[in-house]
Amino acid sequence: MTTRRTVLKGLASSAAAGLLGPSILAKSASAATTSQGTWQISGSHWGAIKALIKGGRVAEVKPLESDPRPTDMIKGIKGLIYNPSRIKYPMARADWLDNRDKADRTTRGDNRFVRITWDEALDLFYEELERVQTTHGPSGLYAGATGWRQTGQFHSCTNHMNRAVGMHGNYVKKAGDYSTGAGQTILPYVLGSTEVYSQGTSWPVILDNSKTVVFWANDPVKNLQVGWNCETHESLPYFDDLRDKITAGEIRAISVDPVRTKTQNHTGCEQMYINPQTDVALMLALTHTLYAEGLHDQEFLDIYSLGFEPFMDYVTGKGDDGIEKTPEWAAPICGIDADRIREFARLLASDRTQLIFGWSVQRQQHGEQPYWMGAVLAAMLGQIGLPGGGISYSHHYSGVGVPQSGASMPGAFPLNLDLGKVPQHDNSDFNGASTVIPVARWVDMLLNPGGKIQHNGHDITFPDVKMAVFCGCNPWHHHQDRNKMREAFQALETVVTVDYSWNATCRHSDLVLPACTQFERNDIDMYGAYSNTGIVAMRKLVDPLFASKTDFDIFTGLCARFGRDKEYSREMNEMEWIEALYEEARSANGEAHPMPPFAEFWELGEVRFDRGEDWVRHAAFREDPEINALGTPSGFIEISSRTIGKFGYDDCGAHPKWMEKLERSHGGPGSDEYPLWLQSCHPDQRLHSQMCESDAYRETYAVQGREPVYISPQDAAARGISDGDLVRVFNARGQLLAGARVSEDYPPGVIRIHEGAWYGPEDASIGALDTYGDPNTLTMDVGSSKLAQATSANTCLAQIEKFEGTAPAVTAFGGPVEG
Amino acid sequence: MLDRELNSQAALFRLLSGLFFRELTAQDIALYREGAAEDIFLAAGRGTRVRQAVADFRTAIDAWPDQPDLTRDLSVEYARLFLLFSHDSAAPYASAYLEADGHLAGAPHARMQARLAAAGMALATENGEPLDHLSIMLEHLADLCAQPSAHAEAGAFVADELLPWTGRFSSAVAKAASPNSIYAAAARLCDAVLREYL
Amino acid sequence: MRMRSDGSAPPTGKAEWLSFLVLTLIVLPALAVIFVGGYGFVIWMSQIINGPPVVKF
Amino acid sequence: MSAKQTLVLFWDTLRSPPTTISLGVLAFGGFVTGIIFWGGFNTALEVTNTEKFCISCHEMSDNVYQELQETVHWENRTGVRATCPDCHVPHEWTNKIARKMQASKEVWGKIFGTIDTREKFLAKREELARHEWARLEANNSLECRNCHDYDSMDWDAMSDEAVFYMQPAAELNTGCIDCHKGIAHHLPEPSGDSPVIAELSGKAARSLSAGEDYYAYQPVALFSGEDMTTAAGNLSLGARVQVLETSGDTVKLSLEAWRKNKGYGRVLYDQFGMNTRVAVLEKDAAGDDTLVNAGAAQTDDNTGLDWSPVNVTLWANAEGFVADAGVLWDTAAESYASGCSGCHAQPDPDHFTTNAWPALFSGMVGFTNMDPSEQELVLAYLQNHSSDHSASH
Repeated sequence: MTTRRTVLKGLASSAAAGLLGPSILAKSASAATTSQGTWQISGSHWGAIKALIKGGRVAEVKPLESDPRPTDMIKGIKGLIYNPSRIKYPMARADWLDNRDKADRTTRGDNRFVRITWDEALDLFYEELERVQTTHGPSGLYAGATGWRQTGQFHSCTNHMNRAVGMHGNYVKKAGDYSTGAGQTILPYVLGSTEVYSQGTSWPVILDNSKTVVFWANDPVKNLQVGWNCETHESLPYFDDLRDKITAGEIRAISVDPVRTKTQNHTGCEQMYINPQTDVALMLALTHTLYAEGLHDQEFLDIYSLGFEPFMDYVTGKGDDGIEKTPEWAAPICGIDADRIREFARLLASDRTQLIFGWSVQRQQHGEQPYWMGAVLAAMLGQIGLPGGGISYSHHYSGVGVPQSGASMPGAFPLNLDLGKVPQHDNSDFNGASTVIPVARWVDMLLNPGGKIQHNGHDITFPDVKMAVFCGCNPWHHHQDRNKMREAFQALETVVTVDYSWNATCRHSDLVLPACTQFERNDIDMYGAYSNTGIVAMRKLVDPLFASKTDFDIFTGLCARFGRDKEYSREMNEMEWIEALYEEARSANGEAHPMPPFAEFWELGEVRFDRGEDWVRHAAFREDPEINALGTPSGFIEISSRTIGKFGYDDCGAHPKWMEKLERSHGGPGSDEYPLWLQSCHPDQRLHSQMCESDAYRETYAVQGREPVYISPQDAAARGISDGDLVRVFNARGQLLAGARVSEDYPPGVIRIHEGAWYGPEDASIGALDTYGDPNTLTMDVGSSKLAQATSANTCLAQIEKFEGTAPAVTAFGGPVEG
Repeated sequence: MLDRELNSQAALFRLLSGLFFRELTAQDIALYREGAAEDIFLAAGRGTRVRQAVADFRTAIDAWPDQPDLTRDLSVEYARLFLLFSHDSAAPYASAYLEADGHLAGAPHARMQARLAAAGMALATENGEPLDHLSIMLEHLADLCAQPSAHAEAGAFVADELLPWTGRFSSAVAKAASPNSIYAAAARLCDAVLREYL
Repeated sequence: MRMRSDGSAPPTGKAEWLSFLVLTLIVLPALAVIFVGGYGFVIWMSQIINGPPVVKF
Repeated sequence: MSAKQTLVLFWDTLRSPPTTISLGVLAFGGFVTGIIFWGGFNTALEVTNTEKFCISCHEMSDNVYQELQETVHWENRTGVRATCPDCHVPHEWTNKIARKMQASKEVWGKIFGTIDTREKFLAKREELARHEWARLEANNSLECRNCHDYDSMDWDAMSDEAVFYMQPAAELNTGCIDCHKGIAHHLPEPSGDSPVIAELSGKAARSLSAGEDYYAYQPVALFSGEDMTTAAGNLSLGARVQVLETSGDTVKLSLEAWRKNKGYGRVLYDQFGMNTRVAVLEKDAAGDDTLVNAGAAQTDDNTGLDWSPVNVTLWANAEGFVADAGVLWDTAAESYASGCSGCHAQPDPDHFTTNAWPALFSGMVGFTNMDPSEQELVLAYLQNHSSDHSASH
């Protein structure tokens, strides 16, 4: 019999033998398996799942039986694991590999990568950290950006990156986030808490007590599909109850929104159309009516708030601008009839009213103002702290409104160094620059080293950053103004990215390290980010694909480069960590919330706790405002804030104000040239940019392979666009291709492209046409105000035209090219 | 078929397997320039397609510029074609062409897993490559070729698992590759040899 | 020979044996227990005031 | 016979030389009784130092003894076991005698049935446990170390996790009980106390001295008078007080603070314009000029609220205080770092102002497993180390 050995023997005399190299197959003892497959449990942002593992691969994914409203996105999970866009091996940008900090940076994004080994990759990572710390000090390194990492408390990649890089040296960090930057900055001054991430009044309380529910720029039915931890979807059935109560006439629900939302379509609530970005004007007119008609609750204001008078002076025209904010004043701005505004004000004051704000309204220029005005409006209605009354800024997020069980949840892998340990380069000299910068301003930082901006009462001095590390976060989706960003990225000598798929951040990096997906590792997660409904075992479904590794392994390897891997891992492996996190929670829960021993839990796959008690937000404050004071400077609701007033900012003053935007549709600035308001809200069929690459699932919503742009029939007709057409959307900042979806849900002057669409420019040049449809190709990168310096993504105008000619191929994703 | 020829055929599949699995080293480049592959090409067959592909292969080698960064450039092209996956790449996986949803590690991977397990073989390195990678399949084919008793099985394997997609793979490489690319020639040669194999 | 304080007659042998036995079997053991106990009590009290004994390793 | 006569007779008997008994008999008799006595004394000491004696009363045998049997100190693979006195009775003679005398308290307790039911025992368990913890903390876990010794530990035989925790403890020569509470008996049911507070109670000031400053590590109940009958409020965690007088278990405290002149003035803060809470008073106490002495109001420019300085004199039990605020802040800093880094890098305390912290903290603390006491302590830490907090303490 001829063996592979004789093959080589036959060629031994020939030079050809040298070409064959080592064989990639070898004898293996493992016997053939004839398994029917097993169902394994895991968790995800999209809910708990069960996966059928057959022949070493995930054959099928389905939601956990107990999930009351599984999201359709579960269908995209397989495509995420087995995606052709997966990063297979550690890769380095060729030019950078040869020339390092002297490499040509203008060619970032041109895809000239070569494969390197893990050892080479981690050596390079370490050498670059070392070079930057030695040459530039901690102000030369930006490693603070974070995002919606994959779920799992142990492998949470943000923690791994921060701990490992922090073990080597200090670095520039970020403050705040893109989702709620303006809201989380203004509300502590007004309501004494960030509010945006706070547990809200329980849904049963709202459904039983509210007579009017207002969804202000809010689409919970869309957004509650995903959660920060493993999502339970327990909040979604309440929208069926709401629909029934609306049908029965027991509750009036109103959606204040230019667009007919998914929530509106689901519950059948009413719509109060409003011109984009004019919410503050409407709310000012509402407060004017309440005051003028004596519908406001003066007693509540006296006991629970401060600064009503200066604000009312502004509303009644006694302020600096001398303008009275009557409904007639607001009507042309908001596009709402003055009488309708009055009726709305009377409705709000007529009975128990729950205001529920979404987040997108604060992702605009002066995004602090609508949130502040919402609190003022709620204070004047006097129902804050009452069951089914007052205001919420979080009911669309991660199952807020489902009562909390009270059980302790497993902790996470430590983000910090262990107590008493210091970094390898224990250097805190940032050359006079700030150590923390507002996250949405980091591109300004790159463009303007040494520059100064104001932020929340401080001055920020931009550090001169030379190297950036990104891990499980995709700034090339979440930051605004892609072309400005492309230019800014040329300031960086080295960009290291750890991720599992070739998103645009990887494509614009110098060193790319493949992490495995959460489905290729063992982990543990809380079930319900706010409800603490239970704990879910995230069992490894398959081994890491290609040469990918867990974040834990990657960063342990990095720390080994400077001899601190044992300290990093505490000499515990994956399962030891998971067991330790579980047992810690188990011991904290004691007999109050019994949990089985770890081995039993791991077999069962989940543990559940008893449902928590119904709860009312701000009720304690209402009951005793002195002892349960708010966290505001005064402890009371601050309708006017002297603290903010003293900052002296021209774009965020001592009380909420109406301010014109740099760009505004419906007759506002810039609308003559670019008449359409581009809304880039949270997507319906992915989680930010996660799962956009899942090809088969993307095909279920893409139009001609491009991201859909939603447009009104009127605007479409005026431009000769039909549903399904390829269109070019553009403004002075950029241009993109998208597929038109003509929908009655959209009013004239409003278009929508969901954020998270992957950026795929035609080439590496600045201004290149984006071939898939990333809305941030068009958005504006300015701070919301000097207070929050948050993103202003929703202050954006564009024009749209039918695309003629040959469309360039989509460059955003991998995948087979049909010959 | 002569034993010697059989061995050369196995060697040819192993040569192609290596070409799609790892980058060319400076030593490989020197050997190709010396014509070290010619012995192996003898086993490639005599059909028009094969002869054309072999000629293209030689042209590609002759077209290599005499520059020190040739290895780097070839690695960049290898990575772009087979590792990066974008509009200008060609996935070397059967699933990418045969699975309706375009997911990797689909049914062809599962079938390969069963085949390899039955043959008592596994990937030699700690590597999570899906088993329907062209190189793994060619390596398996080389093993079958080296066993005269497995001739029929080898033929069925080529017909069932490789030919359904190697043509499309070859076109994808041709479309994405640079002019005179050794990878385009290799993909075409692979497809041609397999067609002739039957 | 010294006189007894009240000038009474010296004790008889029987009384002396009784005294001896009472002293050795009852009084002195009782005194011993009282002293040791008292010592312990003093330590206890001192511990209440100065805190429990501190041992350095 | 009068008492005086008896004493005189006794004295005479002692000082008169024997007349009928020989010196040899006396010496021999004394020697023999001495041996017998000492033997008896020692035996009694030994007998009362056995587990059998300890569990001869049902208080011990039904409660702690049963619990011991569930632990490794009762049954393990090496067959060595600890008995009650191994851990609870000092081995050194002087301290052992002191402990024996102390046991008179237990006899008292037995006679009057202090813990003669399970309920009474459970109610008292925490106090009893704290006595033992305090004793072991003071003697650096001497009784544990009679058997367990850092120097004799085989690090290689330990699990990695054990080494991770044990080695630093060995380096610092930490006492065993500091970490290993509740290893032989059940821990006291948490009386609303968090583990963090329990940890601090081990570091509490044992006695308070007049004229010194102390810091509350748990909510300390305040009373209007020495009779401790009228509740006046509670000190908040981290509050600094000066002890004016001590009287048995109670102390008279003075608190220098500020209050807002909106509402009833029940909440006291440590500095002007700073929302760092130090006490919450009952409505009556807050309005009582004899207890609360308010100075001239000043307007806080950041809010427009008027604040008055107040000097409050109240009574409290002499427990719940530490002498060094550093102890509080170290514990809190550790809680903060571990509790807040699950989702994000926790900002430095001085990244925000004193008045900004409550809002930020309350917005995020729901994601942690901190209990209310721990939350209060950590917030106090953050506020006391914020960007604008004066470094007075």
